[in-house]
Amino acid sequence: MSSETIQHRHLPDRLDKPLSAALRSWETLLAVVAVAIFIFNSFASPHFLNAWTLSDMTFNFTEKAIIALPMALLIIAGEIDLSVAAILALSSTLMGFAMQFGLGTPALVCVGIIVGLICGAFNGALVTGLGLPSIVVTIGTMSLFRGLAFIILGDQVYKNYPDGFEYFGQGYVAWVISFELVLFLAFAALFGFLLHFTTFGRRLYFIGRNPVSAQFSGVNVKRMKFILFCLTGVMSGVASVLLTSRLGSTRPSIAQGFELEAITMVVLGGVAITGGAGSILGVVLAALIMGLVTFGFGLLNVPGIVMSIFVGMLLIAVIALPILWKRFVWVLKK
Amino acid sequence: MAQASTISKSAPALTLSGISKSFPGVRALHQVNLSLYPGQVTALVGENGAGKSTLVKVLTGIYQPDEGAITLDGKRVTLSSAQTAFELGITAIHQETVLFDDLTVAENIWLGHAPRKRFGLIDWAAMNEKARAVLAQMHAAHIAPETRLRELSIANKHLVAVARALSIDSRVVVMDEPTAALSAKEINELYDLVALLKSQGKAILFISHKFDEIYKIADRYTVFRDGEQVGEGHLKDTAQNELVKLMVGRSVDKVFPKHHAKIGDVVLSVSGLSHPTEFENISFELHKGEILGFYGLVGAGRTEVMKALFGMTKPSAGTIAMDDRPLAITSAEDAINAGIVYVPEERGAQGLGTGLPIFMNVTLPSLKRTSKSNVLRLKNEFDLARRYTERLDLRASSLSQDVSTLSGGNQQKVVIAKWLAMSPKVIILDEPTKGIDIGSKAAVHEFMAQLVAEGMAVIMVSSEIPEVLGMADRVIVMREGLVTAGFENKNLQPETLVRAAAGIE
Amino acid sequence: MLNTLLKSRESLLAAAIIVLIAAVATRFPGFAAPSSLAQAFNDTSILIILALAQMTVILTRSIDLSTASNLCFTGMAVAMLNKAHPELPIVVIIVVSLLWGLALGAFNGLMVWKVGIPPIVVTLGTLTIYRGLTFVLSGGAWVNADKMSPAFIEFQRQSLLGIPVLSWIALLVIAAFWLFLRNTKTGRDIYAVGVNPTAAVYTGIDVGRTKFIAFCISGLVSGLAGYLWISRYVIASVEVANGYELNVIAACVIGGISIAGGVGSVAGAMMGALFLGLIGLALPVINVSPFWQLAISGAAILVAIILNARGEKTKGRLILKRATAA
Amino acid sequence: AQAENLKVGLLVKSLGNGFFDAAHKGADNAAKELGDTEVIYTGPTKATAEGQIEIINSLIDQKVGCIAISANDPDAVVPALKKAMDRGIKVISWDSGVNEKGRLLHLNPSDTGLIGETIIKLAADYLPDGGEVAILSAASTAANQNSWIDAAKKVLPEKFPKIKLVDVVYGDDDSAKSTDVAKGLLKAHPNLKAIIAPTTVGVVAAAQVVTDAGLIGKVNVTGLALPSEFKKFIDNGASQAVALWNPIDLGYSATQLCHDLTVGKAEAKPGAELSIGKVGKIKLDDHNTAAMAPPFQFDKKNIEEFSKIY
Ligand SMILES: Nc1ncnc2c1ncn2[C@@H]1O[C@H](COP(=O)(O)OP(=O)(O)OP(=O)(O)O)[C@@H](O)[C@H]1O
Ligand SMILES: Nc1ncnc2c1ncn2[C@@H]1O[C@H](COP(=O)(O)OP(=O)(O)OP(=O)(O)O)[C@@H](O)[C@H]1O
Ligand SMILES: [Mg+2]
Ligand SMILES: [Mg+2]
Repeated sequence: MSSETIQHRHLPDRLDKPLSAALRSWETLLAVVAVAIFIFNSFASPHFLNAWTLSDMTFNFTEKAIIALPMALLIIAGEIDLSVAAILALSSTLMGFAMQFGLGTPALVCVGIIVGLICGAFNGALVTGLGLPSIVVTIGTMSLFRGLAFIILGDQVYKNYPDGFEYFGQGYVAWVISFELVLFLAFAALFGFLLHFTTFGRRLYFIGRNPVSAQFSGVNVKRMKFILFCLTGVMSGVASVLLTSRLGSTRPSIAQGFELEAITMVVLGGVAITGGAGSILGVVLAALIMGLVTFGFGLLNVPGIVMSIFVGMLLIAVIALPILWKRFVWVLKK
Repeated sequence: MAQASTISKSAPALTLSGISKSFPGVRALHQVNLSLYPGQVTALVGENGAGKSTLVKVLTGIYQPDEGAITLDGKRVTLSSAQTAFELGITAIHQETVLFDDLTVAENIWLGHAPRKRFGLIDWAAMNEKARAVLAQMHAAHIAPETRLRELSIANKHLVAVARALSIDSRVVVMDEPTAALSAKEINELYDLVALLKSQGKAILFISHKFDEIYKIADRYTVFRDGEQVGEGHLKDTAQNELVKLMVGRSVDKVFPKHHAKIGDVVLSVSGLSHPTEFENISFELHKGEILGFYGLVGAGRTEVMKALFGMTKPSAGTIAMDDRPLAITSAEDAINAGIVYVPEERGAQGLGTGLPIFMNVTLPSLKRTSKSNVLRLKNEFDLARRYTERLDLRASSLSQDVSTLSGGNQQKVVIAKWLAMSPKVIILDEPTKGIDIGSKAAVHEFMAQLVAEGMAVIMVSSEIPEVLGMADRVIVMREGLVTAGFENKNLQPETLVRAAAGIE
Repeated sequence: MLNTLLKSRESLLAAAIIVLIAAVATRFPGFAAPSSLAQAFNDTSILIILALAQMTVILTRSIDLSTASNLCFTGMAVAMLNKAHPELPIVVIIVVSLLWGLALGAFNGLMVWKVGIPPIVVTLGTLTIYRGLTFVLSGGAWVNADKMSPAFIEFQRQSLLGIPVLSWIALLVIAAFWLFLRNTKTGRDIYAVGVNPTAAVYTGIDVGRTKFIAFCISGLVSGLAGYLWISRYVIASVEVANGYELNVIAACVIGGISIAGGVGSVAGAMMGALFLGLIGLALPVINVSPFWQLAISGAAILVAIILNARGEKTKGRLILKRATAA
Repeated sequence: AQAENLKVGLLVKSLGNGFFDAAHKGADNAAKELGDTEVIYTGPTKATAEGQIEIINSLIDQKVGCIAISANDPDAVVPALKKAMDRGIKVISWDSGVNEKGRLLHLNPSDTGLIGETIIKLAADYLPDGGEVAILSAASTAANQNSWIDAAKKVLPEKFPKIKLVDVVYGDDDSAKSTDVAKGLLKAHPNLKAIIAPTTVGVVAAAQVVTDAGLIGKVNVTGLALPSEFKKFIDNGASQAVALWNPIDLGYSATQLCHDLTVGKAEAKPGAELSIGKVGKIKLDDHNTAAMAPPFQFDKKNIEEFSKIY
């Protein structure tokens, strides 16, 4: 067979225009939802459109959202970490423990982050080393890590953190712009870059879609997953520094239920729970939406649990609508 | 022969007319017609992606056609679900093995129509008994109905799939590339089975890319091209090259192109490679510009050896050296860095990032080259992907198409393109043309010839003797985890290979 | 024979339970007394039936995070019904709890089946929705013991042949699940869908519908558990069983139910729940500090899943004669 | 409500708790009396500090005049409350206190020492020969419970030498968990004579466990209980007597204090004597803490009457 007889077909890069694809994307939908809630809030409460109010609002989500960022990568890679809140509690406890020995603020931050790293590495080692499903492993470690915090601290409290420590959770970079918000946005940019513009991020999608074939293509799946668990641990440590600083004290019961909220942000942000799809922009928008909903309703003194109905419905609706819409269009075409 | 023609005049058991089926962006079937006659085997041929498997899914109620009519025994039917099709007596052995690893053999056969006791409860004893009977009828009594399917070899799993199709009194049996995963002995048993079904008056649709077997067992043929039916007739009136022409739109004369690469120095030398359970003491040398064939029956352990060379499993002993330097390969990454790449046997599960676009699949191992200090450069990626996919004549709508929507053969091309882009020193092709149409097969072989001409070394694992004889310079035969023979491919006879593979002296 | 017995997950777990009981008994002999063990079974009954329901869902490669919220919502509903109409017979309460739970489970199932949302997402949503609705229904108020009728509270405590009704209910549910999962077409479909969904479609099983049924069962049982829970702890509030869904899943995991679907047995789920329940009951008895209990149960979960994974590792194909002989 | 109305945020540990609902009633009564005050009754669903902080932030932004908090954690809410004070909001704590830095004053429902003594006395009164008792508390972080338990431990050796405290366990104010730990107590201490639960949730759970275990008459349950919730167990004999203060008065007093502080009628400083409307007067100690009233005991004689009130 000679090559002249073959007419090579030209393969275009893509069929649809990037812009129209972007307009139809999940992120657009989320942005519309966020704007709608924002407008609703401004009409519903006279106190909403106020720089300080908006600034206070961000505290409702920044710490959870900081955990949601690495969680998004982890879920894209087909894993999950339910132990993040427990890591946060343990790392806060050990920070408090270290403080008793007179460590200064920078050292305490290191302790918090390193404890997070160790916990993450422990999860990662169990998942990648023994090949256990992460949901199962982290159900176990969520009890273990928080349990360790209880063993260390019992019914006691660590407080009187050193001067300067309160800045992380209570400080403002400028005017109403809090340190937590700036840190979150910086991390969001960093994770966005990592996921969407680097080879690391690209490989993540492959791992999420088909880990076996990724491995057969030379991707070191175990190492990458291990790194992701460590990253999630580290970011839980960072969140721990923020929360501990914001509360000014540590008890082993802090951050109860953070894991499900962080996961809700990730899923609402359009990250496929089955792995292999999702974006950081979506997660950021989802975090913002959750902040807008919880704080906006809070201003109206709607009980938190009623807001959670709203968040739950939003989660289901925002995921159901595109599916139903596509189906509707398909039926119309026929 | 007179008998055959009277049968063909008899009413068709099943008729499809004007069937169309589209997926977003792809027209898989367009106004196709097909008739299946009782007691006859109709072969369905066509290139990869011609729409054969799609038709099977329409026939078995898995897909609903966009338009067209299906008539069974003169009555119009709607196959609203797989269950309906099954109840109407249409059974299929699908291209992908679709069985349940964690259920028993008996359940795999009887799921959905299991024998019941009082209150509609499943009668396990009766189910096992009946399963035993069906398996015995197929000369597969060695498979115990109570074993978990997971414990069977791939060939035996396939027999279970066949047993399921036989477990009801079907009118129509569809087989989508049933022999692709079987070895010679099992293939012959399958042919006997087809003959048996034929004699029972069932209408059989047989899909295959192997022309010799089509001519051996089929009575009629239907050819698909790009989702359309382009011809049908009796096989005895039609020569093979006519069929190929119908299929491809041109003639393919050289499936096994002669290659005249200069065989050079040893690139890869393997000695004493062993694994605790899969293989032992594997030694061979691979030269520059050489195609080294690995022949054996399915399950001989060739894939495991290749996986060890590629760093996917850990050998317990032995050394691998490249260009006389020892290699420590502990991961696929190491192997790729050393210049060894592997086109795996199961392309869906092991070769593709399903759900991701073609270009990303192609560039995955080459990211280091297309990116700048780990930052992606999309333009480089598209260029690279286009270069290699077009060279392999990939059939796709764009480079951003999801690979899982490609046909089997085209998926294989994506996997090969991915590795060609790496310009490796040694390329291992494990069953490279399994399930690939004749045109693409020729293209793949042509490519292998080009590769060795460029100085690459190729290991080709194949269970098809014509392919081995047509392409390999040397052949190594494996049986039960051991190398049993090695041959120069000069006047090598098929029987020699078969004997060595089966262990007959 | 011994080998296969040792390998089977259920027997490993049974052994672990016996070891656990024996260990506790060395420090506190009364724990191993039949009456005490019967009591422990009774105490674990609700977890057992929830684990069975959860298993059914997990078998289909799904997960139901909303069980505890369903339990809470249904429990509140029947408690309020009882408060408003103390004269209603207990049968009515049970039927209402079953139907109420079924409706909530069916909603989950419909979202999964008809809309095609991943189960974990749907139930993550309904986890908060159902608990929120409990608040809306009750206006946030609790229903206390003195607002419940004696029949409502006492039903599960009555003894039948020396065994409390609650234990009988658990035994009945265990038997029903065993029969259902093993000997009915739908039961086998549930396994098939989990083992290989594609193959299930090709075999004519409606995967979505099967998942729907699994969610309905989960809802039904969670509803029943709602009544049992409320009448057991004699208080209905929005906080009932908060976070309990993870205990239920942990019980399944310990019981060797594969989170990837298709693998798991009634005996496994039952023993997983018993194991977890026993740890919770035993630790206070042998005077372990309350602050150690969480870490210990976490460690126990990890050990159990590591052992399970060991048991699951296949040995390879042994194609070598030498390896086969060895 | 007019715009000029003074807004008081009555922030409780969690919504739905009968005790706090009663306090809400009292707060509304006070608002009605005062006329120009509006009560925002709010609280998280789950009794956590994080939940309370989110609400504190929203109260700040709603520009309430005063926040009256019963805290889930005496320390963790301090920074948020400080922020509130920085923005000109008066902050007091009541029922479950907040660290001095985070509030102007704390209104104890009763005297801590007195409560500690009362809960032991309730058990001791029915144990003339002494015996083993155990405490079933709320969360291990609950400030008020912890201080009462400490006070109780202090008076034990001198005043009740025959009573032996064998265990302190925590039910986290969760009925299921409280039930389980109460069961554990009975198993671990076969000679237990009384369970003291200084929490309205725990006491009900413990009484139910004792009833179920058929130990009525053998193990006496006592502690702090709402009469309306607990009447059943006084009636069936699982408990001889319990104590509590009037939560309605507590809510009423907190609201009164808030109002007076905000309009400048009162100032929170050590030694100050403040009026709490019809309930009377309180005197602040060195830590700006004051007790409202001594605990009140309920038994067979009076439970019927009080169960109709709260
Ligand atoms: N689910 C799907 N979604 C989108 N496109 C599809 C889908 N299934 C099949 N196709 C497309 O339909 C066409 C026909 O595919 P089909 O699998 O029927 O080919 P085939 O003839 O069986 O090929 P092969 O010989 O390789 O098995 C191909 O272009 C394929 O990409
Ligand atoms: N019964 C089985 N159960 C699970 N995996 C199997 C089974 N049989 C084979 N495999 C795996 O599937 C792959 C291909 O199997 P195959 O039967 O082709 O054997 P093989 O080792 O590849 O031998 P060869 O390549 O010589 O045919 C191998 O990775 C093998 O480990
Ligand atoms: Mg096909
Ligand atoms: Mg192979």
